[in-house]
Amino acid sequence: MNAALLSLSLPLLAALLLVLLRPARSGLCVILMSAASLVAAAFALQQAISLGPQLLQIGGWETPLAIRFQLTPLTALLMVFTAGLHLLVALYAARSPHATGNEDYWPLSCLLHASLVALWLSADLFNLYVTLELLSLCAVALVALAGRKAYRPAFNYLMLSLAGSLAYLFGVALFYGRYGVLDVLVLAELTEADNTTRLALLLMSVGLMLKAALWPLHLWLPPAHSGAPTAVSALLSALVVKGPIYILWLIWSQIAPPELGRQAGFLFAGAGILALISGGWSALRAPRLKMLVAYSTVAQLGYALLALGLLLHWQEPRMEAALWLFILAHGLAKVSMFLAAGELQRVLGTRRVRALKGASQNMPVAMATFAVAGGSLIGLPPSGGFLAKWLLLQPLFEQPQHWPWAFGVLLGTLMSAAYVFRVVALGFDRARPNPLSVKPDPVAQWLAMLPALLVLSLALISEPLLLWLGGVAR
Amino acid sequence: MTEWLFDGVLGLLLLGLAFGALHGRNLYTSVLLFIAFGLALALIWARLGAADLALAEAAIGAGLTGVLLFTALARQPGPADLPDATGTRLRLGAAAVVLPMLILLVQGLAPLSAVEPRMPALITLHLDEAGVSHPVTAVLLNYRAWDTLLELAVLLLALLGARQLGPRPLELAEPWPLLRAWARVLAPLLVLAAGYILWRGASAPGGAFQAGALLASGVVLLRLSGLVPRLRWSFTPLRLLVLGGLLVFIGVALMTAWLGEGWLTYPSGAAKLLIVLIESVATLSIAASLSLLVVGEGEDVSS
Amino acid sequence: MTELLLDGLSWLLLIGGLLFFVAGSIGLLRFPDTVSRLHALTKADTLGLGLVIAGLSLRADSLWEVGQMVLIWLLLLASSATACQLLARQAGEEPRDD
Amino acid sequence: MTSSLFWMIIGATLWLLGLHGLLTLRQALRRIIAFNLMGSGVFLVMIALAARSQPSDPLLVALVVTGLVVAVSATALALRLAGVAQGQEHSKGQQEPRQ
Repeated sequence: MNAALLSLSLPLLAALLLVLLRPARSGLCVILMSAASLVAAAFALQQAISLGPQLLQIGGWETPLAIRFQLTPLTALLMVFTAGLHLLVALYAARSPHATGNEDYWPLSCLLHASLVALWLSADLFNLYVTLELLSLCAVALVALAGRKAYRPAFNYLMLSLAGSLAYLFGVALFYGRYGVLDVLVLAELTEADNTTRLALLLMSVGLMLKAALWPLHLWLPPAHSGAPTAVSALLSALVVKGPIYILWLIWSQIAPPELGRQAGFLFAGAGILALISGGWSALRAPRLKMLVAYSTVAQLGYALLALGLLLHWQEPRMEAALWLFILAHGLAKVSMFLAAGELQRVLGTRRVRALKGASQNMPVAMATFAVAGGSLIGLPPSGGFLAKWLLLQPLFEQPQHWPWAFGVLLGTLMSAAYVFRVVALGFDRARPNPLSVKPDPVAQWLAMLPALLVLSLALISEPLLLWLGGVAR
Repeated sequence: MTEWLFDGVLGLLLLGLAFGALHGRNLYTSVLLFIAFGLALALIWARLGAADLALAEAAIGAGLTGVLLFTALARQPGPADLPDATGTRLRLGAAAVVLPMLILLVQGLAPLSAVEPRMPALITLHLDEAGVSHPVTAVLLNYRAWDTLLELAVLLLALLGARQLGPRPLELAEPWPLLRAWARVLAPLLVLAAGYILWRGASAPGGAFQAGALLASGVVLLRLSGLVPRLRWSFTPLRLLVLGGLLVFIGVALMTAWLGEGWLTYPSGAAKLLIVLIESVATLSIAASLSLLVVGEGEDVSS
Repeated sequence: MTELLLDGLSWLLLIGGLLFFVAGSIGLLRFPDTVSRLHALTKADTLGLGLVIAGLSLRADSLWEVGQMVLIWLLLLASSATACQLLARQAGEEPRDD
Repeated sequence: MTSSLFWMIIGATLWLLGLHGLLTLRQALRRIIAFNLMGSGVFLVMIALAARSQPSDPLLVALVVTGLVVAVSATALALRLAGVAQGQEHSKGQQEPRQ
């Protein structure tokens, strides 16, 4: 547990010290900090696996009174994921200052890291609300780093996110009023399928879906994510939207009575398929590169929603592994994709997709990054995305009455293939390339490539990973 | 019967003020009615036996939000008098969506009034180990101290976020003798009141947030009457003041985890001392953050 | 007898104070410009609160309570006078604010 | 109907009033007010729940104090954002923004 606490307090303390002391080389400090936090998180993961799930009563009070931290292999894995992605983005951001907006990026990204770790660890419904608010204010401040053009999207993002939080809080109030406790694990044993519980779950789900930009509540996401500075877009798409999804999973798989889960799971899965299709369609038609990548996030979150829905609908534990693998693979691939898109956009001096014509001749690494990350999003082997999709499809193929879902997944895959190839085909066109506005920076492009390579390497360790995830999810 | 009359009138007044604040003729009316709404709400908190909240609402909710809204109103670039331009059809459509939800909500809420809560007994049971005798303060700073720590971080984030939005120069009129004289009288009184509320928080309604809001109002008053110089973010002691609460809080958490019994587990006997320490520093931090949010002028972020 | 008289008088004062508050609030919302709004506001503040406090003083148990209430009233009087002057000055400098 | 249920219903109505405002209103300032009304609605439900026991459930009161500070922080940020976003749209086309 101490390793987990260290992994939590390092970014928090680092953020405060960065604000207070304003060191000249903030980037280096953040890289070192997130590396240390990564090591601590890995240590916590190792502990969680060897010793099993652990609980910490904050303040040492007895159970319903204290807020509890729970360290399970899953939360530890998410902590490793958070620290790792923060490290990767920080490496890129330290190399290319244009991707951050201004110096305040560093403390804000550390606070984002800390609030996510606090969210993963927390097992208390109200504490989760506070971490959610922390997360969204942090995200809004980060979007606002982009300057004037981002103010309007940032404002809309903030308002919707706050409305979502209040819907969630209403649900928390109902739970407390009905059962008299806030602790997730205690609630799990108490809940019954009555009117109040149903209403509370409905309000919380709507709020969380709004915050996670799950279809049909996703409209705020593309402008906010594409308007932010590049490093911020990467963090937002890869990490921030995963927080509410985790809570959604927590309340439905732990607190909700199974019969309610069965009903809601069907709706979630349906929304997931529609997200795949509508997000893919919008990405296909997006005129700007970063907008395309942002819409692809909407589509990809559809897979997570589908996995969650089928998990609840059939009580199928294999879906759990698929869900988390999707989250991991999407996070890594999306970081790469956004960083590559930002690099392309800066060097070409325009945000249009059409300007990418022949870009591979000048920036082969960035285009290759885009292609590799896109491959994982489509689910081409060998990649993390392929593994996740394989896990998702396996139970679907087993019984003929599940084939309609498989057809939906297929349709979504075709859509994502279409929008990825739309960019890749333009980029690898042999035509005369558009002139560059600044000199490309190969190191930054390689740094953008790094997460994509990690997604590929997920495939190399596929067998132990799958076995292990199957165990983690239980 | 009288009680029902009072409750009914207060409830309807609240809803009326809320409706007026949303759909008032112009923004000025809306803001004004919203402040009145906040005060009515403070009255309701007192009626429902939540005196801590009544204090907090009057100081933070109605007071500070009101000031912030008026500041925003004064900076409104366009004509503020135009009513909101939304079609009647949209409004009716949204109402048709929202009204059935009311039935749902009431259905969900109705069984709750009969449920017997069990947390209060538990809180009273451990109160003598908590270091303070006022249960709300005990929850805020001992049982659920982690929430309060994160909440301070939320306040800090609002400040950091506002900083990204560029400078906002404060155009002060020529300082005026009467205002200055009155500010000189009022500011010490506010400091006194804040100190009292902070100290009282250990045994009765009051505490760090209410005291911080009062202190902040004093700073705002002094700043507006030109008695305090510009609050500069680049001035390190000011940043230390803003961050102090969080730093001390995290310091305590780390120390208790490393040397003591666990994350935020106060050693027995030292609870009162630690709570007072955290609360005093947090009050200063809250006051500094809130004053910066209200009268902070921002600077170019690069400075 | 004195009890009853005091009670009646205190009700009268309280109702009078509330009337001033209502009138002041309506004025604040309905009056067209800053100066007349201020007029309404200060009336409500000074007289309304003064009457309410006088009414409550008649029901107070001890002189200590009366002293506290009078202190509140004085504090409010001074700040509302200052604030009002400030607002009036501001309004006077601008041609018309709305 | 008990007094606590009455206030819960008022709170729920307030929340919905705010939601309706957020859905239909366009002016930034009014939307921020609508968000605050939603917040107050939830807080009212929570305090009505707290008033079921005598004296009020201190846990819920503490939660609402926390929630209130969070709401005010968010409001402050939202107001600043609304101000700059509007100011920028207002000056668009007339002059080049400063800086």
